[in-house]
Amino acid sequence: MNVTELVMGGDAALFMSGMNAHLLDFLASGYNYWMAVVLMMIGFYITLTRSNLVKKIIGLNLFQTAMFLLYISIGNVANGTVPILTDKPGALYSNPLPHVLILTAIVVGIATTALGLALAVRIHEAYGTIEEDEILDAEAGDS
Amino acid sequence: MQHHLVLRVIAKLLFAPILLFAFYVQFHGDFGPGGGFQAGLIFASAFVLHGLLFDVSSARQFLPDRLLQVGAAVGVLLYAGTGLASVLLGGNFLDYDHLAEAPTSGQHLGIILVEAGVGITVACVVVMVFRAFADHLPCLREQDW
Amino acid sequence: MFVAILPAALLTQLPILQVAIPLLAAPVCVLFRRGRWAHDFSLLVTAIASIISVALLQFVFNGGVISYALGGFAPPWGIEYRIDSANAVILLLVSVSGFLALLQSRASIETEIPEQKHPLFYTAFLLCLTGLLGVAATGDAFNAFVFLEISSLATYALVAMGKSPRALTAAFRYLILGTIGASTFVIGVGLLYMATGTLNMSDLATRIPASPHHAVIQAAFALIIVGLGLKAAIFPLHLWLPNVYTFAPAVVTTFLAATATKVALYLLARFVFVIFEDASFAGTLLMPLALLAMFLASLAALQQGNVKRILAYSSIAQIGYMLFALALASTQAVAAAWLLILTHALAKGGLFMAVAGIALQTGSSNLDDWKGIAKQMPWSAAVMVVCFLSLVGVPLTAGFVAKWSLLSAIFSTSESIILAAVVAGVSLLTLLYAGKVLETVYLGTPDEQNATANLREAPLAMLLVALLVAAMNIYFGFNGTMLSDLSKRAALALLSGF
Amino acid sequence: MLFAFLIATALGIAYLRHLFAVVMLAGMFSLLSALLLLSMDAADVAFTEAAVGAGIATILMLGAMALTERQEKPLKSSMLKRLPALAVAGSFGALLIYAMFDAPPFGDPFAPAQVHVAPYYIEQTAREIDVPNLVTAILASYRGFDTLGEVVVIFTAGIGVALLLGGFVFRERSK
Amino acid sequence: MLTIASLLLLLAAVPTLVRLLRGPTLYDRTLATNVFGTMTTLLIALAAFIFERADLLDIALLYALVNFVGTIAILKFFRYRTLGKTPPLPPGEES
Repeated sequence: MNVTELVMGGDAALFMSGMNAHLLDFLASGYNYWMAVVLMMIGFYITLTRSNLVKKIIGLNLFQTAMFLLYISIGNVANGTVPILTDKPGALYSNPLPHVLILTAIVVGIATTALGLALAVRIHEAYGTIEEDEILDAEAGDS
Repeated sequence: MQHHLVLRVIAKLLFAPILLFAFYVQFHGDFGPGGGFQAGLIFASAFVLHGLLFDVSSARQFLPDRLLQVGAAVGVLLYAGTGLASVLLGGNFLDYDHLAEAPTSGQHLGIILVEAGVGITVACVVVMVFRAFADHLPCLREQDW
Repeated sequence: MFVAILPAALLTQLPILQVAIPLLAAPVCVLFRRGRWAHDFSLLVTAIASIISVALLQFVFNGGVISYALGGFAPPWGIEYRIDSANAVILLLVSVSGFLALLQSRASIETEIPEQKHPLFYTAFLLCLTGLLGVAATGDAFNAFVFLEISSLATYALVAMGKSPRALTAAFRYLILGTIGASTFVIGVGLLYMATGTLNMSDLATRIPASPHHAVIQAAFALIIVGLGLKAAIFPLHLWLPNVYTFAPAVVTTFLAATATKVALYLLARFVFVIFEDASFAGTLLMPLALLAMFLASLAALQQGNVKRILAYSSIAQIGYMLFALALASTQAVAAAWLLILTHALAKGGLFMAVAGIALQTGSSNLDDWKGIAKQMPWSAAVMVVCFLSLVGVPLTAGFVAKWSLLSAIFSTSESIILAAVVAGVSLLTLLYAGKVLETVYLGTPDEQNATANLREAPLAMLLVALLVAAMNIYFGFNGTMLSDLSKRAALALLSGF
Repeated sequence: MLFAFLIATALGIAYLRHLFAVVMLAGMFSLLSALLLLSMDAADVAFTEAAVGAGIATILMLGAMALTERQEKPLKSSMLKRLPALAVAGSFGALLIYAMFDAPPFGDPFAPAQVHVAPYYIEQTAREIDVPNLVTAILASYRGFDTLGEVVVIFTAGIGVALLLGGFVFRERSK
Repeated sequence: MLTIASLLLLLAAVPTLVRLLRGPTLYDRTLATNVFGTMTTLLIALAAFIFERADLLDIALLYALVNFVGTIAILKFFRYRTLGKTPPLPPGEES
């Protein structure tokens, strides 16, 4: 059944039962987008300013996690349920497509993290430090 | 970790149930949350736990590094090979409808195959990466601690 | 000609085979234990990919756009591969560059990479190729992100294989900036999805005008331009590029310089012209950046003492040219942009090949160590001369065809003498730094302590490929109609929409 | 409330210099965000985010820390030097917030994202794929090629780490 | 009932978070992480009942597992400063 039909068709009982907002639904209410953006900014700021390479990667992780929250917020349907088909007739499912995209994005994120950390380890081996300022100093001395 | 008897016993006891849980997530992915990727992670976490409590070198005896590398490649090959198989059977790439007589059973077969590919690759790569990091002796000195 | 030989059933599968063959080959490459086998195998794979791309190009020219539904699901629901003239040219560029770079570089790889790592190195190379081909072929915005990340991750690892420890820091910085770029791009795609409910590029193009959420689309536009701009090293987002080109292994530099930024630029063009169809806004935004890039990067190139670094800054300036042409946004100008992409790949690829040969023999890419090297390595030096001439845009080289079409595009679009003068002025700057390098190579007297006397010419295989590329630079200078035909069709495909 | 937790954790990550604590905070950030994802009906994503963020990423970061440093050194650059970064992050956020004012309301079942492509999956999966979990159906079948790309990404990361850290290729380098 | 339980759990998470942020010792933080993980597991189990989706219990199980492995990794690192081969303990520190 189409989402549109469901609500337009006046399945009022279901709609009202949904209005008994569950706690977790309440927690994820309208200001999601804003909060995701704030988190994104914090992550971005950490990545740009911190000199420690591991901290940069953690900042990048925050940035990406906030991005995941944004995507999932896009796909959320009020009073919807987990997009696994049930026998319950007329169940309203959240949009599964952003979930799929974010699964892929999470994998890309962890792959980047692993590679970045491996690079940080090698940099520590070569320079004896993972502070960007000190590495830049060492490089300036080199050339 | 010679002296943490409790931990070592628990780890040994948990090893098989974790693998079982991984298989459950792998094959129950069609019905509940989970799938190849998550199952691969759980598989890997069993080996990571083992590597944490026993030395990585002992784990190498039954799971050599070369095998992990080959496993990671085999997973990708399994996935892409499923795609290629559907091309050879007359469909488009990754069109599982052509893998069996009925389209839906073809889809089932295709999904199981590709999820298996995902699981194998993820498990192998995660264990591989864990070992790459865990292999080196620490270079932290006591005073940095 | 290829199209005729191939069986019809195979022909319909060509778009996916273009990407799937290197993708399948990469894990197979891990299984090799000997580096030489891995090399020969990847060479074979890139050769097959090149043949497929030629066949695709012919097919597109004869039959128009190919749409391939992956998984057999019709486009807005499944992922679509969509090949038109614009990206068929890019596919050809990527696979042929991969083939030539690999063909040229066995000797340099053997000195730069430890023997045990060769199979993995070639695997990463094939993965990088797969990613770039995937980005060029796809018609789905999110799929483009996934393949962009495949190529980027492989690139980070490949760059870090350079001998100097600074390769590691270059790769790390590239990783941070590249990931920010990719995430920004993906946020933009997410916003587009929010406003239109689709991820398919042609579907996006039809649904964006009807969407009521203008601010969301504007923000998405800005984010996508910034994200792809980072990947394409558009000024001022180019900070990662000089160190990456300088410290990466030679083969990686050759390949990246010829392809990676161009693929990002292609995707940018696709988003601007096909999806947003709002080229005037992009033009006013990107035009000053392009002009700044052309000037400042050329000036920066003049001040460098390392040949690879000179070429890196020169690449940033040349990306400025391409962006400038795209920003003009007329059919003729976009055709000029495609010509610039192709000829720059030829010229810069040839230059980096020659540099790789000389650096292999001298063990250094500092200009000071190259004084008078032309006496010992006349052929490599000759390749550099030809490619530099093509880069500057001297008549009778491929570069001239591109620069000329850019100038005529400027005149026909805006009739602005100033813009034309700027473009000509930047070409003069190019001539200056090219002259600086060539003067040292030909007329410099070697320092006492640097015994260049017993240097020999680069290995024959390296030299032959470099000479071939140089010859292509000259051939297309005499016979420019083929290239301009290609790029005209590409521009028409982009501007007419899907 | 969860968002308040998340932001507190993120700020903690920004200001603590003890990397060990930062890694633990990052793990917790992941758990919290997984909880939030779950509350937005994204069961599969929460599942993965927990396993990846709180599990694998934490362990990898500990492994990397064992080979590098424990303590972040105080920032040398003055606040003034960090202003451009703040400006970049700020304008980035401003752009997004500007977009969000025009966004479809949160949870709106008539938002474009909900009415165009997605209903097809919800309606057709039972017939075409016959798998109850819609996420699995899209992941493995409708957008199976993305997932192939995802597997290749993981494979690439494995190859990259093996290239960088030697892995099994040569192991005498451990010092 | 379930709602009240989850509210209480969230309230209980606040002091844990404070401990994690303030420290002062590493052991406090490790313990706080562990306790937080346990509470998350419970919260998800509750969510499974609130949503009436028993599938979600799988996630709770996974959280428990991840929390266990993660805590062991943290503790091992805490004690030996490595995740791999266990170096001999400094003299006088044998447990």
